[in-house]
Amino acid sequence: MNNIKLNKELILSLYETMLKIRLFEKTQERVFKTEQEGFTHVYTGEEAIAAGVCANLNKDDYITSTHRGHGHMIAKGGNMKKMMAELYGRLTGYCKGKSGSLHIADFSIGVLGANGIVGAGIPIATGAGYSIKLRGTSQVVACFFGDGAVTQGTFHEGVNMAAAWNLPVIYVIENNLYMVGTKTERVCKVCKNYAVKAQGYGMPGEDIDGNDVIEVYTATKKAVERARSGKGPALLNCMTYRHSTHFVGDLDVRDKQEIEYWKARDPIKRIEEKMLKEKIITEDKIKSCRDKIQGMVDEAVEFARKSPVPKPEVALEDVFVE
Amino acid sequence: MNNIKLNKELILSLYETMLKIRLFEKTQERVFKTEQEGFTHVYTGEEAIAAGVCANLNKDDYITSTHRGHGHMIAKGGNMKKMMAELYGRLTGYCKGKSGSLHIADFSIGVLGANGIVGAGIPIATGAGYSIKLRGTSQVVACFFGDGAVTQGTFHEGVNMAAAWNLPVIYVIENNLYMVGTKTERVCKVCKNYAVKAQGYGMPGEDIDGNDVIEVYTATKKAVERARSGKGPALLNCMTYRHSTHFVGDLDVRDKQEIEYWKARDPIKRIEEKMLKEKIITEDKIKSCRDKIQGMVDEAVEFARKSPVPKPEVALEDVFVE
Amino acid sequence: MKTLTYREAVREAMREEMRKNEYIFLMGQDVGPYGGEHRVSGDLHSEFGEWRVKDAPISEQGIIGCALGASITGCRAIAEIPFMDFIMLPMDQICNQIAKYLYTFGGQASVPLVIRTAMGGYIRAAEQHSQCLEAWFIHIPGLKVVIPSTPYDVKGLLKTAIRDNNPVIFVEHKYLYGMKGEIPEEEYTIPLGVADIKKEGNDVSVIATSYMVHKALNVANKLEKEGISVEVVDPRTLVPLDKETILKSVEKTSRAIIVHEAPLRGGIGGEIAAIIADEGFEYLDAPIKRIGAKDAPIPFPSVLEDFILPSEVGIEKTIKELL
Amino acid sequence: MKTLTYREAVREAMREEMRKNEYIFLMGQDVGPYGGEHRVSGDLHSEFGEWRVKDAPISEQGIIGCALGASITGCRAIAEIPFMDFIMLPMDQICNQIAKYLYTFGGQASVPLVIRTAMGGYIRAAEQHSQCLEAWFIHIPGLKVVIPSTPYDVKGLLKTAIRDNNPVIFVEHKYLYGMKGEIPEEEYTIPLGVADIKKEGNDVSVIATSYMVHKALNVANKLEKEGISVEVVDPRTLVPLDKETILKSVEKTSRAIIVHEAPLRGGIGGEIAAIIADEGFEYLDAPIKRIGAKDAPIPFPSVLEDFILPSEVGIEKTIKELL
Ligand SMILES: Cc1ncc(C[n+]2csc(CCOP(=O)(O)OP(=O)(O)O)c2C)c(N)n1
Ligand SMILES: Cc1ncc(C[n+]2csc(CCOP(=O)(O)OP(=O)(O)O)c2C)c(N)n1
Ligand SMILES: [Mg+2]
Ligand SMILES: [Mg+2]
Repeated sequence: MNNIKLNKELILSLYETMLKIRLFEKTQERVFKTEQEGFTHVYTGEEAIAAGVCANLNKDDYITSTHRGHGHMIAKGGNMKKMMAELYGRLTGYCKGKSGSLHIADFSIGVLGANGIVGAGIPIATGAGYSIKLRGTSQVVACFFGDGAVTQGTFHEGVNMAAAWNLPVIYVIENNLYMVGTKTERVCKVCKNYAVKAQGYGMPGEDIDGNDVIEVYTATKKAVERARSGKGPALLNCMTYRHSTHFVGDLDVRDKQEIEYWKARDPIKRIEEKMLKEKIITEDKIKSCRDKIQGMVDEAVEFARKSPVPKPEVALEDVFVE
Repeated sequence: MNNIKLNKELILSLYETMLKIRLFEKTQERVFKTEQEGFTHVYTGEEAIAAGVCANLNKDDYITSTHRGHGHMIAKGGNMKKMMAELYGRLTGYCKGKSGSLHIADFSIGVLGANGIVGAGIPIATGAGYSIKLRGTSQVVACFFGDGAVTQGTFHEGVNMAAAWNLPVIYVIENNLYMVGTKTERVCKVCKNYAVKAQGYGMPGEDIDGNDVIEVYTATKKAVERARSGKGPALLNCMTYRHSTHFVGDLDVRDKQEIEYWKARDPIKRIEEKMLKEKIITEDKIKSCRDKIQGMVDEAVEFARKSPVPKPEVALEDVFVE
Repeated sequence: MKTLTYREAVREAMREEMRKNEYIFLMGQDVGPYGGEHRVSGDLHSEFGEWRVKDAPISEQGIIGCALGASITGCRAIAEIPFMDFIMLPMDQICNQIAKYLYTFGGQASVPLVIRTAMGGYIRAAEQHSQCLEAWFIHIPGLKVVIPSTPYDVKGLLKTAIRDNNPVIFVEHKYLYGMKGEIPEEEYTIPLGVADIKKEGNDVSVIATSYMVHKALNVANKLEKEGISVEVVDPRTLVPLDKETILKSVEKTSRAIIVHEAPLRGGIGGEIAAIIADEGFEYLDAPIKRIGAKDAPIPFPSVLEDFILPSEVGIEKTIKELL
Repeated sequence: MKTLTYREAVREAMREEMRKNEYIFLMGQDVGPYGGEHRVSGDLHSEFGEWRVKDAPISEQGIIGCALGASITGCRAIAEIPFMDFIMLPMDQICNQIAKYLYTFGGQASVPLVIRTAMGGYIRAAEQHSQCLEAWFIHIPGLKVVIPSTPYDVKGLLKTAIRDNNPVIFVEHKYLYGMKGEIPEEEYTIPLGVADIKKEGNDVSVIATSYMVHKALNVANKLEKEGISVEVVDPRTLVPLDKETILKSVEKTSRAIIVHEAPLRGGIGGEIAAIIADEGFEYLDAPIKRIGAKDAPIPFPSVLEDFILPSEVGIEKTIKELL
């Protein structure tokens, strides 16, 4: 596979992943309001990043995820039923229904966990990289986090260690310009061209269009190959924008024009247009693809709804293991 | 005063400050072993940094200091008697003898405190900068810390905030290549040219010869002028080397040749040679200067020795203020 | 009298104090135009502007360190950590720096700052957004710890905390933000170190904090109809602790139950129980009981969260077992 | 039997376990060629090499996060935080991440790691290098907490901790590192959750931890000559806590004193006192007493430090007052 021209199957599969995330999240936004408890952060608008990054990963590669983590799970091959059941707080969910939207993980496919503490996953990803080095495998780690997380000390500490020791970790910034209701540029002078920070740690960094799945894919590919061959980590700063409010139900303080600007750059619309133009797909196929995936999502919702609520005593399980 | 050629008085005063530090520390190394309790870290070899930086500061400017903080105090105009009394744990010391070598401060001259936690002073300095902005004065802050402290999350967080908000803080790295017994390059890929990190925060940074007091002075002058005029912080990476072990009595794991290399670049020897060459000073004057300062140090030791030990109940004072 | 929510009472306390002293500032994530994670700061940014109501990066160590640096150089900081769970990040700044600054430097500089944070569960926010950690802070000499349970208390205590020349950990409760209460029109403050007997009673003393005060009151009101007279004591501040009021109550009732939301083990219930078991030993007619969260992190769905956290049913049961 | 120092016993435990399992590694500042801040790791770097004995940057959050990430992906980390005061920096990684990982993800991944840290004063190291913070960790469900007082205990307990599939906060004591004790030649382990009666006695139970065990023993031995029979109970692990042994001792003596080095307020003494005041209430003939550090940070010179920290004189006085 060459660097710029990806083959048709790959593009289709990237597209399908993005669509899965989109339809899962659109459905989640809807069902959350009436059927779930707690809080939920959705990933709509940022799908190209999870899809483009994870397409480069093997099943036994690791990722660490964030509060906005559903997309990462799906892109890494997570089971939508178990995900949705978790969001509903059901026993069949990934975490027995204990932890909900903020805390999904699937260790069987290398998803080492979403995290409610901004930036906390970064040194954990570094540790997974350390473990790969110590165990001598050729796995890699992709570590997802937001532009806000870059202002955490954990970013600095975790990335520095990986760079110092050439650990196989790809640090992926999902740079959506905001941290909750505050524009990141208000608290961070360098925040759109984060790649420059990589130099300060002695590792490669790239600023990329995070709404272009092919750009994300190819940049990650380079970084993953480098990491697998023992050359160390890289930083990918993926510019993007969330379509939703920070969490479902939050107020939106963002500029209308800014929202319009970015919605016009919707990563899914963009790949659909490209595929249509390059005759990789037809309008019909798009529709059937959407229908098929929506069917999967609906099934997941049904599964969740029908699943049992945990008994109260489940709350005392898993404090310690034997 | 032009940029490169400093006037004679200034050079002499920089020299005198360095000498004060050197002789204080050499004496401290000696008396510590038999007359004091606790631990002490001395500043020998790094005098050009404190002297060059603080010569640019007014009395009401602030500094934050480190575990290796005696030099900062002296350069900012600290009282040697009160310092020495503190090191001896005497009631006449800066902190009533409570805190010793690791924790000297003099708020009356803007020394906001040495710190036993590596890197912890960095956000505190940022906060002093914030206070200057809020109160609308033209003060500045100089924040001292080691090359090891750069690997702390507090460095990242504190510097980012100052850069984002154009706070008047000069971050001064005393880059002596080591963090206790570990060479910093073992845990940090970029560690000799730390200035590159400044770009990642959107502020100026400079790598300088920290054993050349005139270079330190002029680089700081630029940064201080910039900060006073509201243009924001700067990072100065001053390369240096400590003559002593990490703390007095510690083992030395450093390479003999490396030690020799750096001792040949002793900042005090260098300025003496320069002054002699440029006829700013004579050998006689050097000797009399040394004698005078050693006399001051000896007086400080005498003062400390004669000062009263605090009563046990002093240990319960200052937990809260009225 | 007027009616305010707990949230509004906090905001009003800040507004009144900030109007009086131009060197007081509030810093925290999203406290600015957005109005605060829990909408506590509200319109303060529009009244006081950018430098007095400052949006911070996601740098908890930076925020607290900055608050410290400003507070030793002529300002008074109020720092907001919107979920007490996040306070784990700046523990060094709080407990190694702020708590010890005055002491370490021999009294040279006081640290007049308030760290406002919101603890507590019952909001389905899961393991990392529900914790109560007040017990950690009472263990560190040099910090005052305030934990108000009503709009009236929160306003009066916050004003006192802001004026205090010492660092104060000010622990609000997320579930209480929406609770309404009566507040005097005129200005008032409440001193630190004075407990409040929220309900008088003779049969048993229930010492409860924060949201648990309301649960205890509900139970007390219910049991009153059954002829059981419960005294509910709200310490309001943990450091300083008004142990006289607690001991006097136990002297009267001869029975003590301590209720807090934090996990039982290592919670403030141990401290209070130990004080009673020492200084009030002779008053006791029965074992001292503690109620706190069960030994697990806090799961998110109501069925599980309500099982872990203290409940009115549980408080009632313990009272009845003790009598 | 052989004689080892506490320091050597720690090192031997690590060495033996590391020889058995190549995925165990030690990470911390200066643990490598330098041999450790307290010279505990010693020659381990030369035996096990760069990746198994890893010098870390001054990044406590990074170190602990790294230990976590490695321990959920097939390794077992031992992380060293040489002064317990510094553990304030990685509190989030320890208490929000490590403690909750197994639980939050519904049992998917256990976290087999040990955080070794050294607490304690009496070494003239001042406010930020002398603290004891074990009480914080017992408050967080999901962590085990071990606090050994002798070379024999520290070796046996550390081996168990390393083999445990749960996260363990392993609290050594700086003052004890040089203390010598007898260690069997053959391999042994000590289970977590089993207290040790360091000295039997009938008149009063002194429950003491870490270095305080030795102070209590000195006092007990002295008082024995005066005809006072003191039982010294060392819980050895705080989570799990062997409350049966403690309660049984109090049942026998009817009097309890808890001694720890950490500040009294909010310390583990409260927890233990509260357990006794509840479950052992009927055994008690006297108030429960606690001894801990006075309410101040820890100053450096001996005259001040010794005044703040618990002393044998103080323990003796309290025992005599209680009898
Ligand atoms: C340590 C910590 N501080 C604050 C928060 C509250 N919080 C949750 S999400 C968020 C913003 C995160 O911004 P970013 O990393 O850019 O991710 P995004 O939400 O934009 O995807 C904040 C401040 C938190 N969860 N953890
Ligand atoms: C948070 C923290 N971690 C570890 C230590 C132990 N320690 C004391 S000094 C030091 C090395 C500091 O290195 P650097 O910042 O380069 O300063 P230098 O001693 O070289 O002047 C370390 C690790 C500490 N005091 N604080
Ligand atoms: Mg963002
Ligand atoms: Mg150094």
